[in-house]
Amino acid sequence: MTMGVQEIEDAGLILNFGYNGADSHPIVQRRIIRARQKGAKIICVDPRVIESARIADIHLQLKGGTNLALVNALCNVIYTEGLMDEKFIREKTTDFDEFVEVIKKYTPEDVSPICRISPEDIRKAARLYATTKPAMILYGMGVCQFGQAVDVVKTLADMALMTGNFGKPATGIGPVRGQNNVQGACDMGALPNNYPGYQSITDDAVREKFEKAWGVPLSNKVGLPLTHVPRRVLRPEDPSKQIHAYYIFGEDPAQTDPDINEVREALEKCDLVILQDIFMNRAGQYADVVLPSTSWGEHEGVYSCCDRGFQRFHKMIEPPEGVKVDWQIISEISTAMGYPMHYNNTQEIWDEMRRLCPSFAGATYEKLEATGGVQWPCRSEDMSDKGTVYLHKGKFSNPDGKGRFYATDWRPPQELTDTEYPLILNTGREVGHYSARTMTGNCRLLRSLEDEPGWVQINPEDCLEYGLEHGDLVRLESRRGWCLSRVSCTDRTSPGAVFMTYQWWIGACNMLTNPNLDPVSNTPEYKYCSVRIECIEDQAWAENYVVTEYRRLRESMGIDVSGEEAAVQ
Amino acid sequence: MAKQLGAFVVGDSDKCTGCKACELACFTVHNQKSNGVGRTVGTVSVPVMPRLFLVKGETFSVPVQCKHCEDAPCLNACTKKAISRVDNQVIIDEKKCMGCKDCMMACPFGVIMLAQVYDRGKVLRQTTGEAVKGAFKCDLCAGREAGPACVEVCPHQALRYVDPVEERKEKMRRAAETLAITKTL
Amino acid sequence: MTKQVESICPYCGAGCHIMFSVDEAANKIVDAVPAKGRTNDGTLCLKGHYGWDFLNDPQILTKRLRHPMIRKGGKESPLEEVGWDEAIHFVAGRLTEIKNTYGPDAIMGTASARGPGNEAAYVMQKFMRACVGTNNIDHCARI
Amino acid sequence: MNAFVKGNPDLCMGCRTCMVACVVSHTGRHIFELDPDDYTFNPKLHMVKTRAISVPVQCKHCENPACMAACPQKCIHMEDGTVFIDTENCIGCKACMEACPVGAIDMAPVSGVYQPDGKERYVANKCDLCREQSGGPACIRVCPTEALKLVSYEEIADTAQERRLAAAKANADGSLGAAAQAK
Repeated sequence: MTMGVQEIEDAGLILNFGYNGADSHPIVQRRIIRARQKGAKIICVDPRVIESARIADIHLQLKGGTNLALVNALCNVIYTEGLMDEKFIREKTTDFDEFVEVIKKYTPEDVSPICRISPEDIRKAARLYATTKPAMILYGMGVCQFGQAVDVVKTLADMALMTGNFGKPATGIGPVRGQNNVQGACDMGALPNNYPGYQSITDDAVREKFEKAWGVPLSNKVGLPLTHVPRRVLRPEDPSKQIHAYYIFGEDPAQTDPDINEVREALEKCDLVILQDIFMNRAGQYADVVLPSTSWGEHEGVYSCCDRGFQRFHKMIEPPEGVKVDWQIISEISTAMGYPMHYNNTQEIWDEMRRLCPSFAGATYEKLEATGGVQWPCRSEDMSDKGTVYLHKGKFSNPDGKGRFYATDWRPPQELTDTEYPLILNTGREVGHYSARTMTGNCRLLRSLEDEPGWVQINPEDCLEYGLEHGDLVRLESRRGWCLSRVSCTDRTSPGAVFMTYQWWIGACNMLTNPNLDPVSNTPEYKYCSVRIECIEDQAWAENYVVTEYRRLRESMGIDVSGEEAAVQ
Repeated sequence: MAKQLGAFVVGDSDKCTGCKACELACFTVHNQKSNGVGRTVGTVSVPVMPRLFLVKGETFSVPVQCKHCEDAPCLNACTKKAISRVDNQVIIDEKKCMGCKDCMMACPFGVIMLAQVYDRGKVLRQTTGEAVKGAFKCDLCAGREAGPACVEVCPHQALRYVDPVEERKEKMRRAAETLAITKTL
Repeated sequence: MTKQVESICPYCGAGCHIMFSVDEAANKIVDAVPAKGRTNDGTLCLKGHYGWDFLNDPQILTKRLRHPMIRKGGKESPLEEVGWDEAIHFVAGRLTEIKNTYGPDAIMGTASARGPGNEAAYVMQKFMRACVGTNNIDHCARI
Repeated sequence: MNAFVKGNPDLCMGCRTCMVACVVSHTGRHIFELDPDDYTFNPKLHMVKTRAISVPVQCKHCENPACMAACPQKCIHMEDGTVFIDTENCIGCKACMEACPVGAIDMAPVSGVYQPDGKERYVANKCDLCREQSGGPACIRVCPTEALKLVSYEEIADTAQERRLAAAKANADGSLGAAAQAK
């Protein structure tokens, strides 16, 4: 995020594009609600009526899979109606003309049938965004989990560039990063193309710095994104590029990757699968070796929260017998493989990393402790450097210090609906549970609030057509697999579009999702695939299946289910 | 989803005129097969015993009948286990009843009565000759296609078949909409 | 006696500060109340308030892993508990064997975007790059 | 007069932290002391989500409560500004549930207590303003957006008075025409 979470409530306008704060980050949604209370305008773009849409001035309820067409049209209106910040464009940006060539073609009238939004609403939204200052854009997986994700992110940034909404308080564009340390994992270089601090592995000078620091030559070949692993195990185009070992540390690809059937097949076939985690999870059933590590609360370190905030977290309880801290396990394996790695504590690791990353260098443990946390970049260790609340002040990080415009044509998602699979499936988060659910699934209260098989949101018109009642169990199928779910009859989703959350084992929507990837980010198209619904005549059988199958899966995870009574009649 | 709570019939004293059509319908429907009670005159061969009871006060009149309680005192009290739950509705198996009257005493609504049991117009006799008596109450016309006869026959629609879970959802939705109006405070 | 520790919620990216009370003798967390963090400003959501049973391994959904385990008889055989030395050397041996047979790029590693934290992610990517010799390191920001 | 908790759909985001807080508060024990096996999840307020609204709905603690009148067991009482159900004598007859126009009462199981036919005992369940807990209604305390508010009759009456004043002033300004506003 270019801005800080605390800035959200000071925005004059929030463009809430493909982001559902209420379910992903209730405390960030709090800021959006406070902004609204303080008079901010809100434009919400989402195929469903999410919480932000409910309180928005304008809700563009677009058809799924048409993001770029809409953003191009919004840019078109800002350009044709001359609502731009000409001075900012002249002084602070490049490639504006090439950008205009593309968006010229996307008039609201052309785009309206694609997005199913009236031209007037597109014009109204564009004008509101362009003329209300300061304006910020918040986006989430509704943008990223598409085949054309990176293009939409760049074109959204174009909107901010056109209107000078950068480098000032409460402006900019922000992907609200999902998990507690997903920003941190990127910061630390757990990416196939970047060292820590977003330093590219193909930059010779940078690579030499790391080679000198780590004392070994380093490869400059961009590595594999994890979404390519199933293909590289099962059907490598080039046998020499086949993956034979998969070291899964703190993840559950067998639950949260798309097309789980393919993932499970790959895990079965892969020669060596290592799982290092705190809980047995679905991938663990395919692991050749399992390494138990300490849980949150049993070790310390630094997390990066969604707006680049480094924050210290602390050890509070001793871990159970036989469990080791993650970095200790990895160091021991490394040493046993001939590359000695030894640290006494996390501060040593953190300081080693800081010396290699100029933009993080100033974030000492002392400073994090004293201030409660700093948003990077924070370059000087001096206490006066309290980090950076918002980015791009004065200039952009490109070599010429300018923001670069970028535009391209919209293309539809890969797997369109047809007569055989007539419904669009959109997937997302459950507010009361978290990701693979190995933590919240073990919390009795959160489990009582919501449990298997989870819900599938279906519009009342579709419910009527399929003869479904609220609460019925139903079977959903795609080209890749099937699962059961419980019908939530709601007009918050449009006719022809259904929505599921991905936390569930029985209602495992990732049995259905399409692994089609964005060519640049390699993120799968979770938000759009085509499915069909099959009503279940024998609801008693279905209710029984949910209970017994859930018990069987828990038993396969080593849970003693003997005490549980017989299935529901 | 499986039905969670028992349904029941409730009267609206504003609409009820005390005409007792409901009582007659209830008696007729429960004695058609067993005692040949038809719709025309002359087929009433047994005493009229309805399972809902019209009550008239100075300022009100409304029938009262079983609520099919979720923690039913009659079911809990019946040592013979003649009262059980069928699809969440509390049903008395009149063949098992010994006539001990515990359920009558337990029911706070007073809607369980004891009466002679008739078959094909004649009272059933015990081995020693006394009449067989059994407890009986509203069974929501279990198995009757059109549902409770009293609700169907009431000329003023004063009786309503209540599915408490569904009705509650509707009432909560309306209450939520009210909160959108009163949010200014 | 309980100790007060201000730490960060393990769930979403909002990075809420929480004030924990820790009973050190019983080795248990006994209270969790919102703290005045930059992003949460004294508030929490339902996970921050009530998502704590997992710490005591109640085994409702999955079990806490407590011992290294290896499927000695291949993919179909059950996981058997082993000591740490055996597990470390089994992993190191098999990875080295695969690295020598198929090259470092035949090995894929993930870091975690969750509990382990930045330091563990740094060590994991350093392990994949400096020790294994490949840039095949990723994590679930991707998905 | 009775007070009650009122939700504001403009502030609510439907996260249901209030519902979980309600359950924990009524166990009388802290989340960390809570034995996961000996309580039932019976929140006394429930989230309602329509297309345009998300807000929890709970008891309004009416001044002439239909539930209190309908209860054959006289379990429902009105005491120190609260309408509450003493479920000890409750038989789950649902008269109160049917009588309540707001839908604020549902039936909840009592954990570990069974009827002769094996079914768990069900009793009436509704908001009691956390009368036995300190610190007032738990739902209000945990709501991250302060969408829930304890409203007293006095506050409503004061607001009514302010509105009357404003209305009278507007009336006066209106009748004098533009001249009045110019002053």
